[in-house]
Amino acid sequence: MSARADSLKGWGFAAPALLWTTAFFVVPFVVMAAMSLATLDGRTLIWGLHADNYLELAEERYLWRAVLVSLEITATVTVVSVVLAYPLAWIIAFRVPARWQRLALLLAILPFWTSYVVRSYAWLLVLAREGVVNQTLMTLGIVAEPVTLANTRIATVTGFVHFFVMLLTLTIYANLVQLSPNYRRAAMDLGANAFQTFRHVILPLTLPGIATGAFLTFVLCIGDYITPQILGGNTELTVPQVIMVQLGRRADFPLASALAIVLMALVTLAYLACARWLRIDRL
Amino acid sequence: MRVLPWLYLAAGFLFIYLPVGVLVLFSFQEGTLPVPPFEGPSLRWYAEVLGDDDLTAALLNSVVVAAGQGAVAVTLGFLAAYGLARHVVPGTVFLRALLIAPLTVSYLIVGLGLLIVVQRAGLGLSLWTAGIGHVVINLPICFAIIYASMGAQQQNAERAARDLGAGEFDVIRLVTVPMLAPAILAAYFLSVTLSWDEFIIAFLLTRFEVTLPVEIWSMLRSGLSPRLNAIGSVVFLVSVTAVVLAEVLIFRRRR
Amino acid sequence: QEELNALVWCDHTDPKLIEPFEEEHGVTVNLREYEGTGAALALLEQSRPGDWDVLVIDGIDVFRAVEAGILAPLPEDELPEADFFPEVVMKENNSADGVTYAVTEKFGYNTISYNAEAVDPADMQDLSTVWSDKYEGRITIYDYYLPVMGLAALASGIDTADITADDLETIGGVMSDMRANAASVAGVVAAQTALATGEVDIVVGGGEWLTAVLQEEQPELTWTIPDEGAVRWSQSIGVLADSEKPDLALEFVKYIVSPEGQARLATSSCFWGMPANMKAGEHLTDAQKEVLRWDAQETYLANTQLYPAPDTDLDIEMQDLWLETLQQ
Amino acid sequence: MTAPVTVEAVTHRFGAFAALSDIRLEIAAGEYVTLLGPSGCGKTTLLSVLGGFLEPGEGRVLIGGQDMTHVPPAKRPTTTMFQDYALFPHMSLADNVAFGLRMAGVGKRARMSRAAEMLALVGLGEAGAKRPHELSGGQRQRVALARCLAVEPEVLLLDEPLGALDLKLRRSMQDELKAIQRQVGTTFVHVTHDQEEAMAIADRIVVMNAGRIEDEGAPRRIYREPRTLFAAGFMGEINRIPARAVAGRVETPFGPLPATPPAEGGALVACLRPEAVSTAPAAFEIGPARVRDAAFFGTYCRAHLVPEAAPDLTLVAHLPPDALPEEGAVLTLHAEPDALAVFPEE
Amino acid sequence: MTAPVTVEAVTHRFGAFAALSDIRLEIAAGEYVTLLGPSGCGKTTLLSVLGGFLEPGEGRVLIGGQDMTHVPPAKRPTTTMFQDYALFPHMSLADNVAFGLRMAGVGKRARMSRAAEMLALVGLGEAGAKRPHELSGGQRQRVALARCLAVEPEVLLLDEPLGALDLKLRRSMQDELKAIQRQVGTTFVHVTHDQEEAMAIADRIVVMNAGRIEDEGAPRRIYREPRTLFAAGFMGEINRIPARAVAGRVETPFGPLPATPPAEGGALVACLRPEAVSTAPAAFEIGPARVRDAAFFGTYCRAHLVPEAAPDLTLVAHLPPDALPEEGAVLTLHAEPDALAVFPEE
Ligand SMILES: Nc1ncnc2c1ncn2[C@@H]1O[C@H](COP(=O)(O)OP(=O)(O)OP(=O)(O)O)[C@@H](O)[C@H]1O
Ligand SMILES: Nc1ncnc2c1ncn2[C@@H]1O[C@H](COP(=O)(O)OP(=O)(O)OP(=O)(O)O)[C@@H](O)[C@H]1O
Ligand SMILES: NCCCCNCCCN
Ligand SMILES: [Mg+2]
Ligand SMILES: [Mg+2]
Repeated sequence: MSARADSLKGWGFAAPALLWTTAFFVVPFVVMAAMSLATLDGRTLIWGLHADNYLELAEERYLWRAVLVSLEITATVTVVSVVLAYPLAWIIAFRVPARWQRLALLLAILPFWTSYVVRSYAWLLVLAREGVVNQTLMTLGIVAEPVTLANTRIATVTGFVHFFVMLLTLTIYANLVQLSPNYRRAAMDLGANAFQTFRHVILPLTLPGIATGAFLTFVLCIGDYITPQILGGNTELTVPQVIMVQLGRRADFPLASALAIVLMALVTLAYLACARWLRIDRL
Repeated sequence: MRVLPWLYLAAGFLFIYLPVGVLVLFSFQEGTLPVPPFEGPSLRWYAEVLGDDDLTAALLNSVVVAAGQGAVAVTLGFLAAYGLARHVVPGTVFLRALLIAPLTVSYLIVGLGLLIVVQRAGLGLSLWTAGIGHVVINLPICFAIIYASMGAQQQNAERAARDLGAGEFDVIRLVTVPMLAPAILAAYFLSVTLSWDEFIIAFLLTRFEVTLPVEIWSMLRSGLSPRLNAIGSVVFLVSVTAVVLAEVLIFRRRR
Repeated sequence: QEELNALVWCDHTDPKLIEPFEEEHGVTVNLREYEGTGAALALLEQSRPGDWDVLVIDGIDVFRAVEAGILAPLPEDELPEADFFPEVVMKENNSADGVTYAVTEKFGYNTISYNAEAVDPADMQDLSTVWSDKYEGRITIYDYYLPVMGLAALASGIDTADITADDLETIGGVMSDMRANAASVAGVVAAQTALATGEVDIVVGGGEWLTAVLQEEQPELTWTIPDEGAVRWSQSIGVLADSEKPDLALEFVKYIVSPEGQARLATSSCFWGMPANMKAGEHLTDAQKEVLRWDAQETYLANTQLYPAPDTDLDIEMQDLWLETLQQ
Repeated sequence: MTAPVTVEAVTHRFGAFAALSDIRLEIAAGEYVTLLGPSGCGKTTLLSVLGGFLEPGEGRVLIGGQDMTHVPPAKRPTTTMFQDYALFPHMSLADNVAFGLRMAGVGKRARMSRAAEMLALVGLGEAGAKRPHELSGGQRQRVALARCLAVEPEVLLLDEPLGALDLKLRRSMQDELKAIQRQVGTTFVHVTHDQEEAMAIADRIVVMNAGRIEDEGAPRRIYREPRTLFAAGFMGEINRIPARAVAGRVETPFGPLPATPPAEGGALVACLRPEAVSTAPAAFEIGPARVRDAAFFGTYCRAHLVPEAAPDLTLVAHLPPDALPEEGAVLTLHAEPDALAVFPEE
Repeated sequence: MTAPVTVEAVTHRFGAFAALSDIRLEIAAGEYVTLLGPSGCGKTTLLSVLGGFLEPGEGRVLIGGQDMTHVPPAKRPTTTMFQDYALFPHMSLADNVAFGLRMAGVGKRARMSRAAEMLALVGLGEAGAKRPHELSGGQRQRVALARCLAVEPEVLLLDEPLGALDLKLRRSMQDELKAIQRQVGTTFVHVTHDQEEAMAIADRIVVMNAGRIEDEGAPRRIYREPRTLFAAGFMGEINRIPARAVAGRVETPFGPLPATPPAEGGALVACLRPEAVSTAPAAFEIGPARVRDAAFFGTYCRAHLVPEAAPDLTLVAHLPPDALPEEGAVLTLHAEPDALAVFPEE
C-alpha cells in the first residue's frame, strides 16, 4: 500500500472522532470566543469585535473578585490535596501488603460513587452547626460553642479536597508502584534513611505524576460549579458561579463567554506552569 | 513511629467516608430533617423516593444517556486510536492533541459552548444534546486509553493476521477488538461513570427530560429532606454494586 | 399523548399539583423551572416559536412580557377573579390597554424568618436591629435580589415602587451592612437548612414560603412582618402568544386558579404561599390555613408593598449591585 | 511449496536515515538463509520488505520470479513468523493455526483437521484446545511455526524467532527448526544477531552492517575467511594484530606473514581467532607470552596473554581444557599462517 | 575493605513455598563467588538475605564475623548492584556515584572528587555530568558498579549484573568486573544463570536448585566432576547414557565402565560432555556411529550421531572444526573413561 493510501485510510478511521470533536467542541469554542466579543443592547445581541465584556471584567469589582476567589480556592485545594494525598498513596503503596492494596484503593473510590451533587450536600450536613464535626469538637471539649463551618470557604475547600484527595491518591499511587522497587532499595542500601530516600529519590521521580495530578485538580476545581454553590454559602462567588448567574438570571451570553475565556486562560497558565513535567496524553 | 502510618491511613479513610456515612445514616431518619439528633431508623424516605416518578424517570434517563454516549465515545475513540496508531497519518501529533484537548477544558466551558451553538442553530435541548456533550468529554478519555494500549504486541498480531490473508475489517473484528477488549471495556466503564455523575453539561443542555444529577439538584433546591439522603444512598448502593460487578467480571479476568 | 410545556417557578413542579390536571385531560405537562424574570425572558427568546405554552411570572414583570409581545390575551370572563383577594387581582399589572394577559395565582411575603428561641422576637419588628451587630454571623440573606433590595429600600424609607437608579447608593449602603453581618447568602434549601440546623437564626427575605414546610417539626421557626413593612410577592400565570395549543393552555390556567388547583399550589412542596383565590380556603385544612396565617392576610396586605419592578436598565444595575454586595 | 527470492538494488530510508542501502540478494528455492548483523543494521527492515509490510523506496523484490514489490502481505506467497510470535491470545491454538485457512475461506472441518496436522508436526498434537498463555516459550514458538506452515507459504520469514528463549532451549529449537525446514522444503529467511545460531542453522549467512551487506556465503567460509574486518569481528572473538604493508609483504610485530597485503602503504590489521592460537608448534611463531589471567570455560581455558614481542598487545587464546595456565607463566605461542586474515585498518 | 560471609542454616519461606532451604555457605574475605542456578531457584532471595532486604525465617547471616541477620541494609557493610542498575535517572552520573557518600554526610567537594575517581576507575572519567539515559547498557552497569564501590563496601552483591547485555558486551564486562575485583579486593557475590559467565569469573561457583545448594567448588571441579546429575546438566550440554549397576560395575550399552556405581541395583546415567566424545582412540570405546547431521560452529563442528550399539540414542559430539563430517558417514567414537560421570537416575 502506498504511503498516500495508508494515510487516507488512517484519516478515514479517525474522521468520525475528529468531526465530532470539531463540530461539538472546536466550533462551539470558536463561537463562544466570538460571542465573548459581542455585546448586548438590551436583549439584542450585537456581534462584532467589542471589548465591552472584557472591560467590564476589569471594571466590575465582583467580576475580577470572582477570578481572585477562584484562583485562591483552587490553589488552596491543589496544595492541600497533594499534601494530604501523597502520604496516603505512600502508605497504600509501601505499607499495606500487596494483596490488600487493590482493596484499599477500591475502598477509597467507593464513596465517590454517590452522586456528586449528593456528596456536596452530605458535606453540608457534616459541617452544620449541629453536624457531626461540631458535635465531636464539643464532646472533646475543643470548642465550647459550635463553629460556623458550613457555607464558608472552608466548606468549599473541604468538599473539593475530599474529592481530589481520592483522585490524587490514585494517580500518585500509580506513580509510586511503577517505580522500580530497586530505587528505594538502592537508596537505603547506600545509607539513606526513609526521609532521605523520599526527599532525594522518590519525590523527584514522582514529580511528573504529581504535576499531572495537580494540573488535573486545577482544571476540574477551577471549573466546578456545584461545590462552591452548595457549600460556599454564596458569600463569595467563583467564576463558574458568576457564569451561571449571567446565564440563568440574565442570559448574558457574551459576558458569560468572556468569563469562560478567562477561565480557559487560567487553565492554560496552569498548564504552562507545570508543562515541564506534564504528559497530557497520560492524563 | 510504626503506628503513625496506620493512624494516618485510618484518618484518611475516616475523612473519605465521613460524608457518605452521615448521608446514609440520616437516610433512615424518621423526622423531616436529616440532622442530629437521629430518630429512627425508618424506611419512609426510601418508600417515598422509590415511588417518585420523576426520580425514576431521571434514573432511567441517566442510564440511557450514560450507556448510549459511552457506546458512541468508545466507538469513535477506538476508530480514531486505530487510525492514528496503525496508519501513518501526517500531523498525527496535532490530531492527537486535538482529540485530547477537551480533557483540559472545564466541563462548564464545553457545556456553555454547546449551549450557545445549539441555541444559535435553533435546535432544541434534550437528552440527545446532553449525550452529545458527554461524548465530547469522554471521547478523549476513550481515545487515550485505547491508544495507549495499542502496543507493539497487538500490532504484531495484527500484522500476522494480515500476513495470513485477513482484510482490514477481519483484522479489526477478529484480532484488534478482541485483544483490546480489556482496554475498550475499561474505557466504556469509565465514560459511563463520568456521564452518570456529570451535572453541569446535563444541566445546561437538557430541558424537560433530565438526568439524575439534574433532578437531584432541583430536589436539593426545593428543600432539605431525608429524601435526598435516601436517593443518594440508593444511587450509592446501585453504583457500588455496579463497580463490584465490573471489578469481578471485567478486571479480575484481566489478571 | 398531547404535551403542554410550561415555564414556571418551582412550586408548580409538585406532582400533587400537576397530576390531577394531566389525568383529567389525558395530557403530559412538561415543566421547566426558573428563578428570576430575566432568565425566563432569555429562555423564551432563545426558544423556537411554539416551544412554550404557559408562563408563570412575577406579577410585577407581566408588563415586560406583554411589551415583548409574548403573551396572548386571556378571556377575562372565564377567570374567577371575583373570588380573589381584591388586593392581589392587580388589574393594572396583569393587563395593558384594557386587554388581560395574565392572572394572579399566588402571593406571599419576603420578610424576616427567624428562630424564636434564639433571637428576641421584639428585635425582629425593627429592620435596623434585624441586621445589626447584635446578630452578626447569625443571619442568612435570601439569594434573590429583588425582594432583598426591596426590604433594604423599605428600611431606608423608600417605597419599592419608587426605586430609581439614584436610590441605589442608599440601598447599597443598607445591603452592605446587611451583608457584613450575614454568615451566608442562600437559596431556598440552603436557607432552610441554615435555619433548621441552627446555622443561623435569621433569614432576611424569608417568609411563609421558607418556614411553612418546617412548621410541624420546628414550631420555633417563624416569621414576621416588621414595623417598616415588608415586600409582597405575587405570581401571575398566562398563555404564550405563539402556543400551538392555546385551548389546552387556557384549561391549565383555569385549573391553576380554580379553588382545588389553588389549594394545591398554596401548599406545594417547593414553597407554600397564599392562594390568590379565596375559595381555595374551602380545600385547605385548618392547620394549613394556620400555617399560611390565612386570617392575618388583611393586615399583612395592608403593611406590605409589591416587589420593586425595575425596567431593563435599572434591573441590570440592580443585579450588578447585588453581585457587588455578595463579593464584598 | 518453495520459491526463490531476488532482491534487486533495494534502498529504504526512514526520513533521511538509510536503513537499507542498495541491497542485492539471490536466495534459491528451498535454501535456509540467515540475515546476521548487529542491532539496528536493518535486518528487520529487509525482512519487512520481503514480507510486504514495507514498500522499499527504491528497488524490486521478486518471489518465484514475479515482481512482488507492491503486493500487500496478504497476497504474497510469504509468511512471517514474528519475534514475539504474535499468537492471538484470545484464540485456541487450533484456531490460531487455522486462522490463515479461515481467511482463505476453507471450511471449518477442513481447516481444523489441517490445524491438527500442523500441530502434530510441531509436536503439539494434543494441545489444540489450549490458549497461548498456557504454553512455554518454546511451545509458543512451535505454534507460531505451525500457523505459518499451515498456509503453505513458499517463503517463510522468521524475525529473531529464538531471541526470547534461553540458551539451552534455543539450541534445541535451532535443531528443530532446521529439521522442519528439511521436511517441508520451504525457503527460510531467518533474522538473527547471534552468530552461533546463524552458523548452526544456515545454508548461507548474509552478514549485514549499517544497512549494507558486508559478506555472504557458507557459515564456514565466513567464519574462516571473512571478506571484511567487520564480518571477521562479528562472527566471533578476534585478536587484532596491527600490521603494515611493506614491500608487498605483511609485517607484524611477530614477523612477516606470507599473505599479499590488501592495500599498499596503509595500516593493516591481522585477525587471529583465539582458538587458532596454540602452544603446539606451527608455521607462524608469536613467541613467548606471559599469562595475565586464565579461566576455565568448560571446553577450553580462556587466557589473556601479553606477548613479549608486542607488550602493548593482549592476546586472547583458547587453550586446551586439561591444564589451566598459571598466572605469570610464560608460554610460547604459535598459529597457522592461513588462520590469519589481513584487512586494511578501518 | 573486605570481609568474610557466613550463611548459617538459612531457610526462608514465602507462604508455604520454601524459596531457601537450609542454606549453609562460607565465603572467604576477598573471594569471588557466583550463585548459579535456573530461574526461580532462590538466587535473588539468597542475595536479598545477604543484603538485608529480606529477613530470613530461620538461620543467621554473619558478615565479618558479626551477626547481621537483623541489621537493615543501610547499616550493613554490603552494597547491592541491582539487575536493572537502579541508577537515579534524575541525577548526573557524578551525583549518582556520590549519593552514598552524601548520605554519609561527606562534604560536597570530598564526595565529588571521590565520585570522579570512581568514575575514572570504571573508565567513565569524562562523563560525570551526563545523565543515565544518555549511556549504553554497558556504561550504565559501570556507573552502578562505581556507585557501589564509592562507599567502600566489604561485600559487594551483584544480582545478574550482566543479564541485560548482549553476549559480546557481556564477555568483555566479565573481564572488567573480575579485573576491578582484583584491584579493590572486596568480596563479590554474583548471581547469574549463565554457566559460562560463572565459569569465566568465579573463584567458586555455588550451584543452586529449588532453594538448595546442589554443589559448590571451583569452576573446573564442578564442570568436570559435578556432585549431582543436576549440576552436571546445568553446567553444560551432556549426553546421558543409560547404565545399570551390575555386580559392582557400571554396565553401559557400550560396555562396562571402570567406575564404582553410586547405588546398587537401580538405573544409572552416565554423563558424557560433547567435547569429550572424540574420533581419536581412547580407553572407552563407543564404537561406530552414523552422522545424522553436523554443523560448523566456528571453534568446532557440532554433530548428532546415532551409535550402532544403541540406535535409540543420539549423541552430540563436538568434533574438530577442520572437517565437517558428512551426513550418513560412519565414525568410530571414543572417550576417556574418567570423562564419564555416573549418577543414579532421577
Ligand atoms: N519506522 C521507523 N522510523 C525511523 N527509523 C526506523 C524505523 N524503523 C527502523 N528504523 C531505524 O532503521 C534502522 C534499522 O532498523 P531495523 O529494525 O531493521 O534493525 P534490526 O537490524 O532489525 O535491529 P534489531 O536487531 O535491534 O532488531 C535502525 O537504526 C532503526 O532505528
Ligand atoms: N515476594 C515473594 N512472594 C512469593 N514468592 C516469591 C517472592 N519472591 C520470590 N518468590 C518465589 O521464590 C522463588 C525464588 O525466587 P528468586 O527471585 O530468588 O529466584 P531467582 O533464582 O532469583 O530466579 P531468577 O533467575 O528468575 O531471578 C521463586 O519461585 C519465586 O516465585
Ligand atoms: N424558587 C424559590 C421561590 C421562593 C419564593 N419566592 C417567590 C417569588 C415569586 N415569584
Ligand atoms: Mg529487528
Ligand atoms: Mg533473580
